[in-house]
Amino acid sequence: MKVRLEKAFPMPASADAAWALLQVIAGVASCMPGAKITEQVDATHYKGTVALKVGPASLSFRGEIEVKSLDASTRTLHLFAKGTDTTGSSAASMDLTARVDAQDANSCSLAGDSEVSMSGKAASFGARLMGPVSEQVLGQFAANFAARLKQAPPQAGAAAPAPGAAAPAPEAKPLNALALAWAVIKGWLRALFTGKRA
Amino acid sequence: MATAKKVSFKLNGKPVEVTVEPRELLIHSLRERLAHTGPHIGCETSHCGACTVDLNEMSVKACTVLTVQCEGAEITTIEGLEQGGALHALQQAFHEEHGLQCGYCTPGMITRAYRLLKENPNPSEQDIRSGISGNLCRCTGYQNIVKAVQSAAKKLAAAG
Amino acid sequence: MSQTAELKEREDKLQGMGTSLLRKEDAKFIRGQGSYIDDIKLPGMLFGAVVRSPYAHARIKGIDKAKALACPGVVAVLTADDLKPVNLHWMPTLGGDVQAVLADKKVCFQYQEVAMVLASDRYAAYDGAALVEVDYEELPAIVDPKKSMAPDAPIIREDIQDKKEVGHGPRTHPNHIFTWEAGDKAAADAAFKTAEITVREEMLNPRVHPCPLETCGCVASFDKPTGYLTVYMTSQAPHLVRTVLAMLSGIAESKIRVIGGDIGGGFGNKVPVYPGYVVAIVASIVTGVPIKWIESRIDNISTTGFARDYHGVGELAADKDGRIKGLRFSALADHGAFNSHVSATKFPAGLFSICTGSYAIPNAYARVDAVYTNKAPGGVAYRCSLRVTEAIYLIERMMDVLALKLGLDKAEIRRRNFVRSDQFPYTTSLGWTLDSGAYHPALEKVLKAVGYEGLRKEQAAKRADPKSPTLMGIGISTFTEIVGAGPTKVCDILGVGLFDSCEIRIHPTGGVIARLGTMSQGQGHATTYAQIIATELGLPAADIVVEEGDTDKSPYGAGTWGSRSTPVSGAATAMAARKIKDKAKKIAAHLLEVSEGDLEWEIDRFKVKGNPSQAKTMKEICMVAHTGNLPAGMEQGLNAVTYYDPPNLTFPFGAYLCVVDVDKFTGEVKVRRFYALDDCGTRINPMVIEGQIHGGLTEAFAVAMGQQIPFDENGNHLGNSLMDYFLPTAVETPKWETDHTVTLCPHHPLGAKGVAESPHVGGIPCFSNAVIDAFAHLGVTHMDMPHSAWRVWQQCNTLGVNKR
Amino acid sequence: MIPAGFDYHAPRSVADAVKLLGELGPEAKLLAGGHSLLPMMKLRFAEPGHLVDLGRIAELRGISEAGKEIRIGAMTTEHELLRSKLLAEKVPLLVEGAGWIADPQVRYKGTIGGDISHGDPANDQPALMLALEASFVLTGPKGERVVKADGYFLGLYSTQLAEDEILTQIRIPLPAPGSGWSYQKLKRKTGDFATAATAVMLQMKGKSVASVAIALTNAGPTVLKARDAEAYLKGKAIDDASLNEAARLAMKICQPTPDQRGDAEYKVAMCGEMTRRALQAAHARAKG
Repeated sequence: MKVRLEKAFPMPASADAAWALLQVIAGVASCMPGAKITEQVDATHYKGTVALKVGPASLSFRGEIEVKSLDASTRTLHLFAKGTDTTGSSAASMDLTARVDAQDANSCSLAGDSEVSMSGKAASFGARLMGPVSEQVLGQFAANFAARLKQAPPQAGAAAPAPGAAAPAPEAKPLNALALAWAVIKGWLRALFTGKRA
Repeated sequence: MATAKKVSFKLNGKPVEVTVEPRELLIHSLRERLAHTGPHIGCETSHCGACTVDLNEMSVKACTVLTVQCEGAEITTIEGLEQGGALHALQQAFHEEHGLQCGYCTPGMITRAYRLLKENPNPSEQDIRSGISGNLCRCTGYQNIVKAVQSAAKKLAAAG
Repeated sequence: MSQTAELKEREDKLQGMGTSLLRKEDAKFIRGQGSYIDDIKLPGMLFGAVVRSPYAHARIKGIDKAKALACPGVVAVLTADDLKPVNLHWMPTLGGDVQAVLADKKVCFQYQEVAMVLASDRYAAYDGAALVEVDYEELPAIVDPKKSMAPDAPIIREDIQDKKEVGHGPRTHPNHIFTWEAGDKAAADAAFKTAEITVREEMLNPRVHPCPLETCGCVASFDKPTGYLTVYMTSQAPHLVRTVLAMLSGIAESKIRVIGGDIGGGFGNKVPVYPGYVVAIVASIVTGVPIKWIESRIDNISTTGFARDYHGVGELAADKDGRIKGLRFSALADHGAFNSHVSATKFPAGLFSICTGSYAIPNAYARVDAVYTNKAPGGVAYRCSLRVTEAIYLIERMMDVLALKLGLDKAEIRRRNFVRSDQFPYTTSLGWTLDSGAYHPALEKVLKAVGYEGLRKEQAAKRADPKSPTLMGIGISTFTEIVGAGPTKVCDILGVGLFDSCEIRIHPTGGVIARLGTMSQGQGHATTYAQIIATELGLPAADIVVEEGDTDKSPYGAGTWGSRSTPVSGAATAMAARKIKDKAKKIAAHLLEVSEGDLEWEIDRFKVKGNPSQAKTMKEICMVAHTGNLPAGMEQGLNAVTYYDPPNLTFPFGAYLCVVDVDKFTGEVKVRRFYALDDCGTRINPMVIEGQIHGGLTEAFAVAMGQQIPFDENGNHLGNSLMDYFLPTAVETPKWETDHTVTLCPHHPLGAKGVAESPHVGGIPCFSNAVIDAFAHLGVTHMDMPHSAWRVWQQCNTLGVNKR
Repeated sequence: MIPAGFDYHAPRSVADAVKLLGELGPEAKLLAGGHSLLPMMKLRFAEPGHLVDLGRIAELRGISEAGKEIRIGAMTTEHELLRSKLLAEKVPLLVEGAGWIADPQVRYKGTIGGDISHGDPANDQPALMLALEASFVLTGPKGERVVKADGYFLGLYSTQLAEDEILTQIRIPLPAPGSGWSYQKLKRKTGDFATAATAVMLQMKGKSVASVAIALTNAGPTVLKARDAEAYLKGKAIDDASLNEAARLAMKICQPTPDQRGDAEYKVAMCGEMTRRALQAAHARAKG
């Protein structure tokens, strides 16, 4: 069960600031609702968990993240994540390309193109919810990313943290912060609704 | 292991008591602890109705009720419909109208029809068909089941 | 009391053949006292829960049992490695292939069995199963059979990668199972070249599932001291299972006992030997305690024997009057990841060659290519008579396609091509000998009953009125079935012939026990077999007990599927009874001091011809048979066993007509009327037959109108629970009108044929023809099933008939 | 088939229930009829640590008339709605709507409050509540607050109900006498979720529409109110033209999720068709 989402989100910071944050994988992960990096294996491989809550239902995945490419010239991050859920009955993978497009001194746009693929029980049962849930996850990611940029805009060109040291990022609350975030991202969704459904 | 609870209720007129985890489903308590294997399991998504029992004068799917919810309840299963050696009119009618083949849906079907006739002693064919729409049957195509419920309704009306 | 009244009373007392005797089986079922497999509890019994793959195609890198073993109540976790020492991680299938019992380094379909957790109770087993951690490496999956044979297609079955054959002829690709052909291709091609009219249509029989209300399961109990293995199992063929278990376990077949118990519906889903059974058996052997394994509904729909998934192509060649000259039918069959459905060795494509149906077609050619995909194994199931549903669907739909092309009435095209009553026995161009039939009178009787002309007039009026909110469709299906496998010279499974058996024992006071090799799943065998014996031996059916399903008690037989019980075991019952009757006649002659030739049989006694007061009832003879007062050299007792090898299969037929009203704006199809005439030769219990027709038509309705097992491109199931898999309730199910004619089977001792699969086989094309007929005036030649509201609306939308 | 373990609580009063929710925090889930939550738990999609069963709280049951509104306890079952004489007389839309939900067994246990607060766009009660312009009494640690149904439903599995609150009562203003009503639901079979469904309440003044409420089930992430269609119909007669336009306007706001019931194109078309049929049926029942 594949869901393809292409979306651009306006960001209240310069392209360089956004790009700097985008390179801190642990930081990026912490913007993903319920996601946490548990270990950095090497420069491009991480281990982590994602706790996904949709109403009463919850799915927690553990797996690996591989940074396929970090292209400063186009400010593009390409990463691939995959894992199985703790009951072993569902599995998921996400292929995400995120690009920062400059606009002016203090605003830019974060363009996300992601393909989420689900297998097992979650695909058999959750198929009809995957579209809306994926949109909300991506929407909340953008909201957290924007909030992070506003708090402490990282200096342009800051080096990525040394491997092995998982950056102490505040752990994002599980997705069930949905109710709260919903009001925030609803606007985005309406305005930018260009999601394509598989 | 969440704390086990003592639960007592009436099963086909007899008081019973079981000690169960809160997560234990009524269908499993009936079949595994109380040797009432009349109600059956046919799915795990609350659709098929093979597990239907009568709980406090309601037709319920015993696979979607927790035993801990049944404290003090009055439960009737297919095993409780024959009284004093005499079959219930529905049991007799299902036999006479060939309202069963493999028998797997029959306990739930008869127990549901029992409550349906209590609430509507003179149902139309459409009342019966929607009344048993929570009970799936794969063998009979329902036509003889409907005839059986109609026949039982007449028997019960005649018996007054 | 007049002579005939007295005879009638004696006959009524027997409740023999032809009476609608109320069923013996009902007494326990209406009290909730059936004994189904999940009702069985043995001391010390453990529960098995299966760990299944979320992926449709993946390598297994490792299995971590630690967390599961630490779970309270869990006793053991079995994986393929645990089965290797007893060489049971692979097993033979009924289709001549091998199948993984627990996935060995690789999973080939979603929900495939990877491990079994054994625990003290059902809850702990389920908890344990959720804690087994399996490390997978996903591989690309093949879901569309059309891609299986692509040169770069991923190889599904690496275990047989270089095997040139899997039991059914040469393979041309690692994902190829077999190619089967029948008929004369050259003659058929020639007919098409010279024909005035040819039609061609691609038709899909989507993957569906029998979905009996009881799922599959077993209780396996190995007794270490004696080495005896007893398995209570949801099996429609206990003896065949016993033979397969002996083959794969090495335990002497005499020490294996398979007990079918009461079965909650089968419809072919409970014929194969499933991995769950074998793992439970191995677990019982390893642990020495009974093991219960019961699958969930999602497991049942996702992993056990599905049906169809046949991508068919139908071609007919005819002259301009609609007389068919040639037929070419082919199909691409998706068998899933293992070739495991039941199939007679000589018939890998089952009885698909019956696809000439009820029609005299001079030149025919049929071909089936079977391939592997990353989906669960199966294909032959669901009241199908071994691919007969797929064959009859093609011919009955193609008749409508041809009629439309010629502008001929859909009843008339059938009249012109029927095998005429005077042509029987008629040998079809694909090699079957239809031994009996009366197609024209059956069709005429149905057309008259429904007022066919009036219906066509009403349809014409509706088609002329653009304001009509509905489209009216009339569907006809005049099918011929082929059931009752069957003659050992052509029918065997894993080498075992498909004869069947009946053993009858009579007690001194006239009570009878009969044991048979078939296995009822609700078809009323205990009642109908008793009625045969009652009529044959003049003993009341009430005193006749019938037992099936316990391989320690019943003589060898191939079980119940393919509507074979009455054709094969019903015949065996009659023959066994007649052996007893012959002996009884000798005893009567001895008692009445006459020669056998002077005696004649009348309902329940032997009478001396011309001297009716001189008679001996069968009941009296039963007692004498247990005394010394017997003819010289005769031993005591009245027992017989017959193993019956039928000379041919049987050919029941029918004429069905269905009227539907299609809501243009929602696509919903309302069945206004369904009239079903069936001919299955002698009717043993009319009530039971009508019940089977109702059940079969309801399945046909469900298949045609809503059932399918869809997959996404990763091989994920998208409809494997009762949330999406369409099982109609009493509200959706139409009302059925049934009718019959009787055309005796010439070779069956009772003149009887099988019947229970006819309504499913004949019903599906009837519904499809009705729905598609509703659009015939708009140039629509075919619409694939299922005819769900959504898909029918799409047709309405494309044609623009639902513009406001 | 087997839920994960949890602790079970069966408070006897709303106050106790609210206190329990506060103590147990986000790991606790409310158990109403159980026919949405238990199936999820049996498939291990939901594994709450605590269940707070509201089934023993008498004050949460009952259907009564109070002033100019009908008050329904949140734990009133769909079956009780179906058999209520008061509702049949005063709020027949709710009786018709309840009859379309699931099957008889589910209706004996399933509750109006559970259906409203579960948050699945396929639940039927939300559309009925919007059409009836109902409001909900939410009881939490800080006491009761009354929230309009319109605006209560935020998103997928997301409503105004806070984690420490309980929906205790539904309040429905008495529909104006002579108003028309209908709930039209298209589904594959008895017991299925709606492919599309529309609830309508309609008041006529002579030949033209005085006021109309139109709400759509399973047409987006939450229940949807067809405001443009409502506005358009005001003052209009109900005829083919107005029905076509109303249906078109309703379809414009639909964003259904594709599934085995249909793709987006079919579902949107069915939202239109159900809206048309609900307006027609309501109009036939309305007394201008």
